[in-house]
Amino acid sequence: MAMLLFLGRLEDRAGAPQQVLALAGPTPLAGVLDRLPAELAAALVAPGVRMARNGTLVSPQGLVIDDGDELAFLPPVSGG
Amino acid sequence: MAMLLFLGRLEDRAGAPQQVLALAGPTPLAGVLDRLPAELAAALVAPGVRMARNGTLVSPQGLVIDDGDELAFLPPVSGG
Amino acid sequence: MADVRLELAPFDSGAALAAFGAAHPQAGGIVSFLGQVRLEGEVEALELRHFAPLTLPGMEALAATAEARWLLAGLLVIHRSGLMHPGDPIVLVAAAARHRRDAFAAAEFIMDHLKSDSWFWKRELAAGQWRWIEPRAEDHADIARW
Amino acid sequence: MADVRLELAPFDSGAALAAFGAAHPQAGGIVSFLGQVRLEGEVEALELRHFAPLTLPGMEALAATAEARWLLAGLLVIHRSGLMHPGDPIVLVAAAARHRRDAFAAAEFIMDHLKSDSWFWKRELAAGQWRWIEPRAEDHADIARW
Repeated sequence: MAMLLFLGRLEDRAGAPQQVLALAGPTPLAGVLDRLPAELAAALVAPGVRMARNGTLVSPQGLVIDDGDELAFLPPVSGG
Repeated sequence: MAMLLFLGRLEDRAGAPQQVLALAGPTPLAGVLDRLPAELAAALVAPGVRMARNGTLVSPQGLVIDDGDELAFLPPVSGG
Repeated sequence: MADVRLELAPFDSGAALAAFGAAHPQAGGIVSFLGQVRLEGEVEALELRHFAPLTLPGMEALAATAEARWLLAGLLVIHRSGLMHPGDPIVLVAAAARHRRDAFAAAEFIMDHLKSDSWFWKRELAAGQWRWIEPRAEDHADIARW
Repeated sequence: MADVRLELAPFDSGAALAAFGAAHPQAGGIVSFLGQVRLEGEVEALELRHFAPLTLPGMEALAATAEARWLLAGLLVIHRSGLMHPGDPIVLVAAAARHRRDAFAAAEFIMDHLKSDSWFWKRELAAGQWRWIEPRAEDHADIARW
């Protein structure tokens, strides 16, 4: 199982701050997004949204999510 | 009588923060300075020293001191 | 060396600043910035969310950058996350330095970066509705100065 | 509108700043500068002398200039005169503003002017000898910025 985290306004889009997703095995980002509602999936890869896998910023290019991973979607920060 | 005030390092030159001077009547600045030791008089009109008569900054040009006046000599400030 | 804290509950900014001042008697000058939730309009509450793996490390990296750039005797950075109400402190930055120019520059540098590119997401409660705050162009102009 | 004080005895800078903060809940941001007598070398004491007819009026005029130049919600300027010892506060400036840039600029402007062209004369006691402090070229460069 992987844990998806939705920060900031993405939480409203997702309807929850997090979501658990059962994965059959290592899954490319596109495969993860396919499991979500299309509108949410589009918001998660909109310009300015960054991703962190297990707490480390990563590029979406070539990103593969494995069982036990946490994938956070970070929209543009509003700052402190 | 007039009161002379010596601020900052001019106090050390004068040997006191203030000095009372008996005046016969309205006296030009030069006449006041003549009553003081030459070295002190020179320090009081050195570049950067400003003067205040009765609490108001005045120009030394044409300055006349009268009985009851307070004349303060203000060397360059060291700031707060 | 800097004291950097992410606070999840209200903190006493006066006590924090007093302790910082007492810890730096040799500094000569201390510049501080205190940001509080504004008492204005219909805003009833403010909430900041953070992302633990990035937010505090980002603040620590920012403090280290300031310490490398200016000659500081001490640096304190405290930022709230969580639910806040008008008057609550959000952020306290204090920089102690021998030369006040260094302290002013470091404090303003840190504030500009905290306000624009630190890992916080903010929402406001007004008239019973929560609304996420979007990034402001002004904030990005602020950090372009550095 | 500004609160400007010439203190002839030690003052509690923390209490003054706390009171100022409490008085300006709508400000959003408060920048402060606290200058203390440095604990260094052989300096045992510092004395500031002022000239009553000019010193406080000069501080008030400086505060009014800052209030005219930046949009401030409040401004506090406290400066000591008299005998001080290491750790004693010399000066506290606090500026409250909606926009932090205004608060930073006003506080730094006031400090630069207080440090260079306010009506104070300063001497230090070291190794049992009092020595008058001369103006510093650096201070004049500071105010040329404004």
